[in-house]
Amino acid sequence: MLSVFILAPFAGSLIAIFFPSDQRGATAWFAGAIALLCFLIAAGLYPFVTSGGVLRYELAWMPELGLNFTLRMDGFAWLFTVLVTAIGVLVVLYARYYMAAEDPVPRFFALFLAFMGSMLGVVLSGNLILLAVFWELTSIVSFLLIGYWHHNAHARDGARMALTMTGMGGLCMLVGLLIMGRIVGSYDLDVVLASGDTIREHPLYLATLVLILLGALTKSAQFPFHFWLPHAMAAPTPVSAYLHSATMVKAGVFLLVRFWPVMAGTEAWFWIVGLAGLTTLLLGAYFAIFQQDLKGLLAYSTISHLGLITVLLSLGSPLAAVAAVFHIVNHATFKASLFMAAGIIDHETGTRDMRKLGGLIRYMPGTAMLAMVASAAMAGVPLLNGFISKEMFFAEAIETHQANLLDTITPYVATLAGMFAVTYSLRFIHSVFFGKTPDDLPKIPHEPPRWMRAPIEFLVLACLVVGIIPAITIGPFLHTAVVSILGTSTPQYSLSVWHGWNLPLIMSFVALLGGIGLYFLMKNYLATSTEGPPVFRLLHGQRIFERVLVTLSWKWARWLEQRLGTRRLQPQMRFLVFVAIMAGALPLLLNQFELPSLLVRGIDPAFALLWAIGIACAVGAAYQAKFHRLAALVLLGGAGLVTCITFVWLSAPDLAVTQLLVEIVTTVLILLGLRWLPKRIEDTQESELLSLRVRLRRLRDFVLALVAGGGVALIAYTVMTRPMPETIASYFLERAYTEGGGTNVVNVILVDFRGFDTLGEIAVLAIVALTVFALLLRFRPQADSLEAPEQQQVQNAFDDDHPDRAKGDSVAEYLFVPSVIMRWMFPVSGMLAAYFFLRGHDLPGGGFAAGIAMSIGFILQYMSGGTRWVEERLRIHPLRWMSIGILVAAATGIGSWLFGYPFLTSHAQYVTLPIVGKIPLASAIFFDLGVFSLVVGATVLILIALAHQSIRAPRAHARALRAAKEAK
Amino acid sequence: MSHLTDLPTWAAVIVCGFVLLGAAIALIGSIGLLRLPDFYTRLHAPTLATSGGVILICTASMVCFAVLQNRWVFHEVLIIVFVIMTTPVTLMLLGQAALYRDRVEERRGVPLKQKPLREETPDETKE
Amino acid sequence: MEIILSAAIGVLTASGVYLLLRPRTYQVIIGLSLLSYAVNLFIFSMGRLRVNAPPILEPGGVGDLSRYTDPVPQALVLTAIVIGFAMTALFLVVLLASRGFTGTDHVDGREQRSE
Amino acid sequence: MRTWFPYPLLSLGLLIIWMLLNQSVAPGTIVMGTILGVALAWVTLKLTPARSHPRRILRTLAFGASVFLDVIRSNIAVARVILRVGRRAPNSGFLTVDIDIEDENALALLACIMTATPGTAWLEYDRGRKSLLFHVLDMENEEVWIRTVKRYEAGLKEMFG
Amino acid sequence: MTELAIIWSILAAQIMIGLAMAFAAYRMVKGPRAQDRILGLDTLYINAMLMLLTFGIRTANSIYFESALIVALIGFVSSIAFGKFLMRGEVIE
Amino acid sequence: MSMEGSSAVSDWLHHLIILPILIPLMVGAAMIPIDERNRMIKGVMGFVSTLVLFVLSMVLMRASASTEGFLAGTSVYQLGNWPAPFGIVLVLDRLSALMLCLTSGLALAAQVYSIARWHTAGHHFHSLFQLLIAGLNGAFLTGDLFNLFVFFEIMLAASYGLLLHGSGPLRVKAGLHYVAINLAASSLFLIGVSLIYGATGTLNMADLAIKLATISPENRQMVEVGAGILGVAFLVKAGMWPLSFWLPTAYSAATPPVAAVFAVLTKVGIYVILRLSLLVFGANAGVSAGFGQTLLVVGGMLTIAFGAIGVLASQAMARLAAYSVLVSSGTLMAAIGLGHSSMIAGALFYLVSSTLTISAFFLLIELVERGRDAGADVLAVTMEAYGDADEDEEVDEAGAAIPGTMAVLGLCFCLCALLLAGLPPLSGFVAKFAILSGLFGLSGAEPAPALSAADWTYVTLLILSGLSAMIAMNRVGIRTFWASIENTVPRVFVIEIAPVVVLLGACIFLSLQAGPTMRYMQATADSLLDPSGYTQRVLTAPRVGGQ
Ligand code: NA
Ligand code: NA
Repeated sequence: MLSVFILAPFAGSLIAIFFPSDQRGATAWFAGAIALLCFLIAAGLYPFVTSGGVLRYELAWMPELGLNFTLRMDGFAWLFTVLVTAIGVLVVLYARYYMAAEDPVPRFFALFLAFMGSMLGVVLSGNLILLAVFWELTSIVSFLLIGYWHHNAHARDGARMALTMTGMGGLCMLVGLLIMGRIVGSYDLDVVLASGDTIREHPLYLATLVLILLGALTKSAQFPFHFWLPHAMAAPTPVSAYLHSATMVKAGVFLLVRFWPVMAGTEAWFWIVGLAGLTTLLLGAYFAIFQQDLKGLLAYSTISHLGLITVLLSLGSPLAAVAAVFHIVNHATFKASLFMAAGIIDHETGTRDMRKLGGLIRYMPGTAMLAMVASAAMAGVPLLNGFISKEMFFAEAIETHQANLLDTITPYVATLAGMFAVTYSLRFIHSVFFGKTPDDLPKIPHEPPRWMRAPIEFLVLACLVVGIIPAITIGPFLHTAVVSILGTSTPQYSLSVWHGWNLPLIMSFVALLGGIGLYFLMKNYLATSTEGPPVFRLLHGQRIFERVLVTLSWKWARWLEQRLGTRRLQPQMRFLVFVAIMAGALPLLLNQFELPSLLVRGIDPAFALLWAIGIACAVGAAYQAKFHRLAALVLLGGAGLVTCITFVWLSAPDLAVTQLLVEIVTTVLILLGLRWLPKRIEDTQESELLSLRVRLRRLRDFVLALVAGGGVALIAYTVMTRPMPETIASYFLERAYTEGGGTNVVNVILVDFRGFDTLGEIAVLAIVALTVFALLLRFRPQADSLEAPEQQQVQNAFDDDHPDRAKGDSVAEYLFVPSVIMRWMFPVSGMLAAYFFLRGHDLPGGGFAAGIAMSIGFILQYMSGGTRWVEERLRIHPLRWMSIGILVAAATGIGSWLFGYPFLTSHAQYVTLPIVGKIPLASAIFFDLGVFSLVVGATVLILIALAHQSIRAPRAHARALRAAKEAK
Repeated sequence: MSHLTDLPTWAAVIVCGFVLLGAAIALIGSIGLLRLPDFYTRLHAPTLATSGGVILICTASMVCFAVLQNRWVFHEVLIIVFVIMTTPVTLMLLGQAALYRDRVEERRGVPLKQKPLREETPDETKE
Repeated sequence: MEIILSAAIGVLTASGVYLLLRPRTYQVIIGLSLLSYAVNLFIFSMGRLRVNAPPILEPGGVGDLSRYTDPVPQALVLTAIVIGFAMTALFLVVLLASRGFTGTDHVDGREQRSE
Repeated sequence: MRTWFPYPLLSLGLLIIWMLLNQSVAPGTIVMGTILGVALAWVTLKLTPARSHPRRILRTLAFGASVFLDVIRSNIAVARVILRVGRRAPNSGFLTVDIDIEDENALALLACIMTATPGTAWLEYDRGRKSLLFHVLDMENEEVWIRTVKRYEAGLKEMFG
Repeated sequence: MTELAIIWSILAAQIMIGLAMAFAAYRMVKGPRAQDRILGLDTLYINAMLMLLTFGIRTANSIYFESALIVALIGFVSSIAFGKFLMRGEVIE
Repeated sequence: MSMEGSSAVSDWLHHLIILPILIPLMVGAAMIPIDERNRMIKGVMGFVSTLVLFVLSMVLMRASASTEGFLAGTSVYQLGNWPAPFGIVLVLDRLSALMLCLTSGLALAAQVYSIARWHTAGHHFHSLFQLLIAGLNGAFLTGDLFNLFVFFEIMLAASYGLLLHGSGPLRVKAGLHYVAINLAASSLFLIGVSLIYGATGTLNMADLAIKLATISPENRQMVEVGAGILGVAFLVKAGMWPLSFWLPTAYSAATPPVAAVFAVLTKVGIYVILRLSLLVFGANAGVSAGFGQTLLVVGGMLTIAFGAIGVLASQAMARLAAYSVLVSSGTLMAAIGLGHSSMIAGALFYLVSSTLTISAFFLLIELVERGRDAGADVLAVTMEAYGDADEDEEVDEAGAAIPGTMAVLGLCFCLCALLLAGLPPLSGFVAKFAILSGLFGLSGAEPAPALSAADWTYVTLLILSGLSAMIAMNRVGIRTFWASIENTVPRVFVIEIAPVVVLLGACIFLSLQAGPTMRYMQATADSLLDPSGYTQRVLTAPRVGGQ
């Protein structure tokens, strides 16, 4: 049954959004029907609740984590449910007439219903986390409702502020609730409510309290978080009436009441809640006086009244809690009606500025009457509901609860605030309905439609009835609610208008008379003053908030982002190197690393000589890379060559073969790229002009590099001089031939034991080739490298200058003899590739080496004949080679499925052919064939794509020039 | 697995002698690269290694493995052939490039190409 | 031998890292190449150093670590070489494209105030 | 015949290379080598390298022997030049010689020979004028060098007709 | 005695070749011009090949032959590329 | 009996483990030679492939979550029929199945999205896309450290290609940094892996875990050095501060469908850290137990802080989304470092939810901004003046102004905002709740372990990061949807908006099914924290055909 309270509004919301936007009435009827349905169900549940029962509904959500969809209705929740649904019905009715035809009404009612659902969720949640869920939902929907007229900048700002404040509070509250759950051992509200002592005595009590209060106080717009509420008044008035007076802002005090039994009564509670409440009470009332906007006045008054409720709750006495609950209801009735009245005034006159309004009683006497009664309730005039709860408040204020300064000043502050309340209530009535009628009203006012006033009439009636005969009307309901909170400690209280001449009554009269006096003293000032109280108006809450928000979330954040991060590569690299050094060094430093002893014996002088060369080349390359690119590349080749010899020396012929081949291709590759880099001519003066900063930076990088190099060398040396642990290598050495069918263990590892790595590796090559190809299709060279290289220009010019020469003769001559040899090398490289391919399984070589060798053969032809020449004769389809390569390799792997073995299980067999004899036929050969094919395709594609730029760019350049000429 | 020390003395003498001689020629070639005064003279230096050096050391290798493994197939021949085939390409291209660059920079002592070239701007790739 | 090779690895690493920290794309690609030599040698050295013990079995043979060097790091290096080659090609083309678009060979695509 | 074996000599050479590479004269090797040799010749055909028809194998061998001797001799000569370079700068220089070999393969072979004999460096061949610019490390007598080149030229002409 | 002589003479040869490589490397580092450096690299390659061959002899293992073969057969490709880059400003036209 | 038959069937079903790698690999390869003019064929191939992968990964997740039947629990696939630790094995367990599912789900969405128009921005999009998936799936499945490197490289290489897809100055500049940093990181990866091999003689993760318990102190030290360096490589991918500065620029420069799958790329780093730290340096690791956890916590928190600051500082939505990636990463890293079992379960939930969200957001951004300015298109359109005639990759203005587009986009944006900020009731909230409740626990009567300063800092950061997301999304949302002056409705295809809706729908589904999902996550976390099951299954799996 309880789930209907949640389901119906949310489902209704979903349906409402699909109503046509011109169907204002239908949508309103629909929303109203849902609200009414909820109200009626709530009413129907009263008998159960009033007998002390607690309705529960539970649906598993995350039961392991203690989060369930638990709804729970006790008397207090029931009271709130009724409040929410009843006022909901009235507001819908009001909104039906309030909203303009051009407003997207379905959205309004959808959000309205969603809000109602969320609010009911807050009220009915039986699980702390679920409560937080609905809590945040109310914030979010409220945000959307405030920003309903989003073309209005005030609405946007107000919405954002409301969400930021209440959302922030909600997040804090969530943590508080989580801690509460940790303390109690459950998020179930029943369990929590039964563990008051555990909570109050827990060391985390204060943290919990503060966090939960942050939620409650922000939601209820308590000082110092109050400022969002006035700005939320940019919302349509029905929203203000519903969310920002009757329901949502009450969620904060609802929460205080909810946790009152388990959290109140401590000194911390008294101080924090009391101080916030008292300040809010006074400041809200004071500020309300000086508002010029009708809704602003009501907003501050709401803040003040919420402060009153908060103060009551802070006191920790059961009687005060009763008063608080009572005032919650009372405030909802009179404030909602006042908001609606203000809305009507706005609606009818086109303004809410009290300076522009006046004498409206002549045009709308009915509305005026209603507003007067409601205002009187707000001011605490006897025979109205506000009076009774205010009397209770005064009575409680006088009582001594904690015997400290705060406690002592409460009655004085209360009286003063009461006085202010009278002042602003009086002002509301007097400046709007009385005095002379201004002639510059945007519209000629008249009474609103019948049904638009009906909700106000109903609420005002409630104010009156409750104010006169409280015990019979609100009494039982209040009792039900109070009992559900206080249980056995429910105090004796009497709801009656007359308690005899006592101190609270005197305070009331002081407030009433003082307030009237104050109003008439200030009347003239208020009629012309600007918005906001003197002095404080300079302290614009919104502006401070915006300032702070912008500073914190924008300026500081940007500053920090720039300081803590960088978009430059060099610092990033520096960090990476530094972190890597630390990551490597820390385990050594933390566990006392013993330096290995240096072994100088057994050094081969030839090997040492080799590395002297290698080191010279490496350092030289590093030194020359900036200004002498070609030299750096040459030196890099030297270092690579020494590396290759090292591989041979240290028993890795396969590595040497592969590295050598790759070395050559890489050199050609980089040379191909060099053409497109800008000229860089060393400035001989440069070294002297280098600033100290640059030198220092280089020194730092140098030291960093030295440390990195030293570290890697140290680790390598340490490991090398230690005995080899038991390794998987033995397995491979044992089985390479017997089970892998090859004597070259490295190759068997590559195509069999760890063939999957190889499959991946060729995939990498394929991906890179595709990337390079795709990127180069979009290659756009800089203007200065667009023209043919200078050499070619000179040589072409030479050819042009001589009548006996044709263009291109120079290059043809240059390559005439070399190209003869280069051409003949093509079949030889093919032979070499075949050789490497076929012997790979048993001896150094393999598909990869073969592939590179083959592609070098192709590249050689490109170098000798040029791109066009080769492509006129030989169409290589590298993309096909690549595709086939991967597919063949993968298909070989899949082939083993047919024999019931896992992917890539190899099968080796010797096949006897006539004449040829026995030849080994391992499935690994097919795998290697795939490797070969892919490597040929990828390597050729990469190099040729790069080479193509040389003919593409000038062509495009010429085309662009031609186009530019035509454009002129 | 066989060891070099398994070589009979006559073979050892041939192998060691050839290797030493080949290495010495290669070294002399490199000394030439180091000491010869200009690029065109230095261009001759590596050919010592590609001719004398390669032939001698490959022969040593052939003898060595022929004796040790008792196999009469000399794949080192391939190295000799390929080195002799490919070295000219490199040197020719380098030599012509050097000629071109020197001509553009109008260095003295460099033979001109048929007719003098026009005044040219300095070369792009100084290095 | 170990000391020479570790010195070599150290110098290659240091040169490579120094270049990685430089502002020109070409310096970075040369640095990456040097670094990849260093890394390949490092991986290789993890199998310990053996002269003349290539992991190539005699036909029909069953090998063991006393006679043959550890083949696993070699297989790893082979993969690393291939991937390193691919990445060099890729980086080269990216730096060319960057130079094409930005007009500079600075790693950030624009010249900095100093360096 | 041509369509099946576009470059018989090439195929033969490749077969020999294959046998040398595999260090084997087993039938399997020969079959494989032949297949590869022929197949690669087909692919090479697309690049249309010029065909040449070397003749007179005996004369070729004699020619080769003389070149081999030249190689040895010039190795020694150049080694000497280099070793005394500190005392005496080599008397090097450029020379031009007219070559009238048509066959480009023969020209390539000439280049190989001149490169293989240290002391002479092939630099530039002007196709229009059919003249060769080469560099000589130790130019005692220009005529000697030009004669040497002419000798090679003659030998090659004899081979390639 | 013979053994020692063999071992020492091969080692001596290797050191000589090593020195040859060192001189070539000197040209690579020093230049003065790009063609000198490239010539240095080419010489380095040739000598490296000789080094590999002597290493094969020293270890009496023909397994290292292919490495030498590759240097002989396609080591010149990078030198060609360099040369062409000098002459024409680009490797493949 | 039918034992024979059923075993044959289950043998065949066993091959399902490798399919998440093989299918995209082969489909990607098969697409390579197809001409770009037939892009749609590739698109359809890619779609079918990702769809099959999605279904497959669902099946695998189901299977691995069950306690019996085929592929129940942890299953091992021995490639080449070589047993662990010698051969490479693929290991399917709850965690890897979960990651497969996440990846294929995102991939499916991005794939569909790309077909609308983004795949025309460059060449070979679909091949690269498939290969990226192959790399990701491989990284999630493999049980071998070096094989992990290979799959990392596949994934990275494809990510380079995809990041550069569409070319243009911004992407290329971002790509240069991205590639450079990741290449350096890959070097670290190699050093780390090989060092571990040098010290332990193994590459198999399970074997490593076993060996670490009995290893000598000197070698243990080397393993730790290796693991530390390896960790840096993973943290670069995961985006830990200060190794993550490349990320916002790279992710925000990528084309939307690419950025959407990139959301899962950082999670690979997280996945590996989670896997390795709990497997190798778990409770059984002796002295090394808990190696690096403190650094993970500190770094994770710094990352959250940096990410949150970046989120606030971001003006462009794509950058905001990219910084959200960092926040998500940091949250996960710190959660893993703090290491309570239930927190890890929560973190897993968060991982899924945040990845789906960010992915959806990346897809959404471009749709939203399409109407506002041509910024995105400027990036995509290259300067064709210099291009070749055969290039036709101008991204044409297409799509239809569907009525209600703005409303749907707005709604999607709201959902994204709620999810990113971790506001209720969506999975972003549930995830944060799950993590926090794991941290706080529901100890009740028995005394709970006291919360450390780190725990409190984490909570604070988690809340603050949510707040920063809320503020930033609020700001950017208001600017985009509420304050925009010219209300041009963006022209979008249904197949562009559908993936966003589906991804967000998945988040809603996660919220609704939070209970069962969390049970799966808890079981996953439990099995991660007790790795003996994993190691045993990996090391004792039988070979086919005995032996
Ligand atoms: Na191999
Ligand atoms: Na010569």
